[in-house]
Amino acid sequence: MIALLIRDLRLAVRAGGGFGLGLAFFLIVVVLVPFGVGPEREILTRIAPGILWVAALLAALLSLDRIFALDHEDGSLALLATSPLPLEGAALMKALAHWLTTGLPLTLAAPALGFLLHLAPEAYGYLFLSLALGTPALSMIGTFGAALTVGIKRGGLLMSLLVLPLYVPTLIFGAEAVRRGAEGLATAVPLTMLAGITAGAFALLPFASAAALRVNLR
Amino acid sequence: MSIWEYANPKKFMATTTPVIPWVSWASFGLILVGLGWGLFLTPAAENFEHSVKILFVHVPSVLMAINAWFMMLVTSLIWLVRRHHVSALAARAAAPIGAVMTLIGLATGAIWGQPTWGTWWAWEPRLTSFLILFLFYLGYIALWSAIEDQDTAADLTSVLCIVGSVFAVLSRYAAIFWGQGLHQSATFSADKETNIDPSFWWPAVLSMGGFVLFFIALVLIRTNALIRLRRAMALEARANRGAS
Amino acid sequence: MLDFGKHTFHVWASYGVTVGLLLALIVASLVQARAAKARLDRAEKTDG
Amino acid sequence: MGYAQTMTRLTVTDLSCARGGIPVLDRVSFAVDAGQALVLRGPNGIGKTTLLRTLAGLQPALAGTVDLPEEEAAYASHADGIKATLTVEENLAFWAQLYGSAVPESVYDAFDLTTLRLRAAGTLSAGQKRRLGLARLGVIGRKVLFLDEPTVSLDTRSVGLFADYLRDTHLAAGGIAVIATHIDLGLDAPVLDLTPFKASATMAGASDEAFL
Repeated sequence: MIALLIRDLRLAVRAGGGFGLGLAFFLIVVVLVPFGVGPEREILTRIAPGILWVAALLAALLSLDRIFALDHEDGSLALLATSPLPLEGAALMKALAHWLTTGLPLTLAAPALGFLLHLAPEAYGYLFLSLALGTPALSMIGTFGAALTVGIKRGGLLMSLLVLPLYVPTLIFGAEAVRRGAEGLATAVPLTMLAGITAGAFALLPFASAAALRVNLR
Repeated sequence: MSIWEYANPKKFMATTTPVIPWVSWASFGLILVGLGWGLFLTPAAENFEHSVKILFVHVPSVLMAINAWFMMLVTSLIWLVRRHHVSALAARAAAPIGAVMTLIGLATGAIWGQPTWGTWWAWEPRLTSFLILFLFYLGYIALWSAIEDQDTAADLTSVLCIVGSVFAVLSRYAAIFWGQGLHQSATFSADKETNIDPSFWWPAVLSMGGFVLFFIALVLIRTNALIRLRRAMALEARANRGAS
Repeated sequence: MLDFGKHTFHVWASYGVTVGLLLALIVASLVQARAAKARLDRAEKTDG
Repeated sequence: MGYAQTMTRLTVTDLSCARGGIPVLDRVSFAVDAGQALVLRGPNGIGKTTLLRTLAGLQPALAGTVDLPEEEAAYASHADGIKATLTVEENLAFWAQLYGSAVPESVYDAFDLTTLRLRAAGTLSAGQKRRLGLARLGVIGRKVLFLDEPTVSLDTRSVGLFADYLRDTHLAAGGIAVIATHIDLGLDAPVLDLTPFKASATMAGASDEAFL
């Protein structure tokens, strides 16, 4: 299992931009928002949690379709299927690799970008915590979407249509946790729900992804 | 003769084709009577006046939107377990109907709420969760048409339907939780017949029955169409194979 | 036109939308059904 | 690198398989003993690749059974799963680690990769990439190999190298190989022509069969 994770991380780094790509996209989206919404401090402060979360979500989505597509094209997906590593494990490792190259950098960088949007001081801790809890779910759900559409030519757009509705609960609880944190309200409920969804995703989706991969390999 | 007998497409088509006209006319009649009664014979409710009549279309469509997805879930499971083509095609046939029902529910819900909210759309928890359900329907329908091989499409859409159902329920709670953020509590939630007094009961039940029969009739029509399409493709493929 | 008091427009609008969408769905389904039947007849004819 | 000398044996009885939902092969039967190879022949499109994928477990068979030692199958096709940005060594190390074994030094000589060891796989020629793909088989230590046109884009010297590896290392140690190829590998292996097993156009089992 770990062998696949290490190989994917090495590939991401070697391919250049592995870590930076998602991060750069995240930065661009966050920088674009004030141009669209205007520089007023009150507006930005109020929408900062939502913007940071939506930007994180889109950045995760951006780098998803490469997860299985590359392996499918060069045949290593079929070879993986006949290896002792079960496809469920492969899907899990792919999700973890995606999180390490996209979700984790986002979580670390988000507070720094909070300043650009005048994020309320109390919210930084909650922003980091909610992203840390939520981005793994984005990667796992995304891996499921990628597994579903691996065989489809130009399946990237379709995958976004399939994955974005599945992101809604994570987005709602994630952004809500930060917004309530910013206003000093209790954040226990959204954070626990967020963690619950992530745990549920990692319990259910590797099996669904493996089933989808097996169908696509047929 | 177990019910799995109907899994054979030709047998399914043979038995359902004569039934379709009856179900169609019955649903047309029920809807006509139900909505007619609701529109013209019921008094104005105390504080909603006549806008309560919108409920006669809003409630059935909303219920059918949920039941259609549930039916798709059941048929997807039947396909994955028993590999019966008819159930996979029935799921594909039901999806557009469910999507339209969700659309109707959204439209009528927005119109129903407009006088109270003062705007045509409010991110009220119930309407929001139906908007999310509509996105699930779109994804499901799009996945079916994106895959050439019919059996692969059936398998993948079934997996999507199962995972989608789990997330649809999650979205429902997320929307309710998120809706409370709106400082205006849901003044009314247009909940089912429970808060409708007896004089409205009959038209509501009739139109509900009409919508259910409508759904059944249209699913049968669309499933048979898909079966014929699949049979035509199979014959064409065999002809090509024979020729090559 | 029957008057439903303050909400006349709303009631008729919601019924209009409902009937309109249902009709669109029925027409689309019937068109698809007829096309499928035609294609099947052609396939069965050539199949001989 | 010898395998345990348990009696590995591959028996295939009445195997029917389909491609894209349409049956291509009907009731294929054969057996291969330890230390033996079998060459599959037949016109293009007869179903050699489909048969090999079914034997390797990549797709379910329509009917029939495949008996082979548990967890001993390995598959290699034209697409040899090489990552361009990884070096030859890293590619092999990954597959070895995945299969829980180590990269034997002998594999570099057997496939003439010693000089290319630290080169990124992307910079290799087609023939060198092919040799790296085949070297993977030497690394994963699987006894039953299903090979689909393994010698494509290999020059005669490399074909000889591969044939030697198969004969002297894999088969000699009790391994089994089923190879779809048109090139004579110099192995004194029986040849199975798949033409007689071609599925008839109206054979049952097509995924659309329920609709016909």
